[in-house]
Amino acid sequence: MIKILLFAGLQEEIGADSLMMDCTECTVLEVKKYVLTKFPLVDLQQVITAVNEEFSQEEDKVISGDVVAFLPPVSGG
Amino acid sequence: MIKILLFAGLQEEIGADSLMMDCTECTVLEVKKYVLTKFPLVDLQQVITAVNEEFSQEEDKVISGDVVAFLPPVSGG
Amino acid sequence: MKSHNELFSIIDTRIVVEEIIQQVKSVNAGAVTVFIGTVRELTNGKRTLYLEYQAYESMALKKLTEIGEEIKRKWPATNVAITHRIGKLEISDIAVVIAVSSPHRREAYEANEYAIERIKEIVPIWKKEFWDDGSKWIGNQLQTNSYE
Amino acid sequence: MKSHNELFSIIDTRIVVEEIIQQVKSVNAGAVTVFIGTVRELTNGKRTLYLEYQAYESMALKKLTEIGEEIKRKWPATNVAITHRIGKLEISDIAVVIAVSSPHRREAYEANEYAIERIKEIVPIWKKEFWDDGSKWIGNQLQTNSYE
Repeated sequence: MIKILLFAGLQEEIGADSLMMDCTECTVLEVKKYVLTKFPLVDLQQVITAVNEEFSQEEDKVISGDVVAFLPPVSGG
Repeated sequence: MIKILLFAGLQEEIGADSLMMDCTECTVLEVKKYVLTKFPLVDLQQVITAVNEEFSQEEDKVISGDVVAFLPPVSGG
Repeated sequence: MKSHNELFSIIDTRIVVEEIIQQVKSVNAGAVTVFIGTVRELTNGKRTLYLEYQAYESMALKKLTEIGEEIKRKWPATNVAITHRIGKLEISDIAVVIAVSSPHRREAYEANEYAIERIKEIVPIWKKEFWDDGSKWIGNQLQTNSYE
Repeated sequence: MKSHNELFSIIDTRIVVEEIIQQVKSVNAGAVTVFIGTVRELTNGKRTLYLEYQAYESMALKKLTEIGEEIKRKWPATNVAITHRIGKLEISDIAVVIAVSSPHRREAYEANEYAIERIKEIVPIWKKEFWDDGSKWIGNQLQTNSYE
């Protein structure tokens, strides 16, 4: 199982701060596609991802137990 | 009479924080020369002057009652 | 709640500027620069009632710490401390404080400004603005500008 | 002794940073930058025991006020406050605090750095350094460099 974290506007759109995805090994792109399949109205174009708190690329591998965060454009400071 | 204010190293070299000069109208240059006549060992080359709290040039006029300050290079901040 | 990693903190209570300054004090410092980001009332002519900040806390703390390491590499003589507040903030409340000490002032200014730029680039913290006619999560400030 | 002109002060007691920050607070400010000039122990490898600052007080206050006016002309949306301490200062004591608030951070950094540069140019304040083998009035810092 992979844990998907959601933040800010994305969290409100989806109505949850995290999701679970059943996979033992997949790519970040597959995680994104999974979310888009379940929530087709959500726009992930500006969202970047982090795997285990480190920025990641779409081709990066994810294994069971990893935490994938979906990060809308940040606005701290 | 003109009041001459001295600061920092200049004040210590001359041994006074102010001097009086008897003149009804003269120039800043004349005030400088007066001080150099009384204290020939003092170096005024880096000293700039202010008349009544405003930076002044050597040719500026000074009249009785004015305050002429001799300012060594500043080091505030 | 106060999750902190010595010099880098995310807190949900009022930031005390003096505490952050104390964290960078050093007998070798001749200069300390402090940046205080506050909630202002008007943004693009619109009146803000209050803000809400949300963080991906563990990653935000990690990224703040990384910014500190970047600064140490670029300006080795500096000390840096950063605290960001999250939760509900009212007008004039302090959202972030960055303190940098250095023997010389130039580095203290440069490193401080570098820190706020990097925070806006890589630290996962989000701001929601509340007006009397609605609210919105703010994104992409570096491009679309709001508070910089 | 505290001779002050609202936002610009020369004092001979401890500077409280928070007070200077309060002087520039505004609901329109999104950024406050603070510069704190402190007495550092080592300058050019020499150990300072303490410093003494002297001012031509009335003129120094006038020049600080002028610097504030210059900043208002260059960056109209800013608020500025400056306090300089005189008398005897120990290591780590604060000699000067400059606070600038602004809607946007760029101006707050720029105006703050401008203020310290101008102080070192035109404000009649002098520093005497005391070491264990002597003392010296410091001059001309902008050229010969010591604390910048």
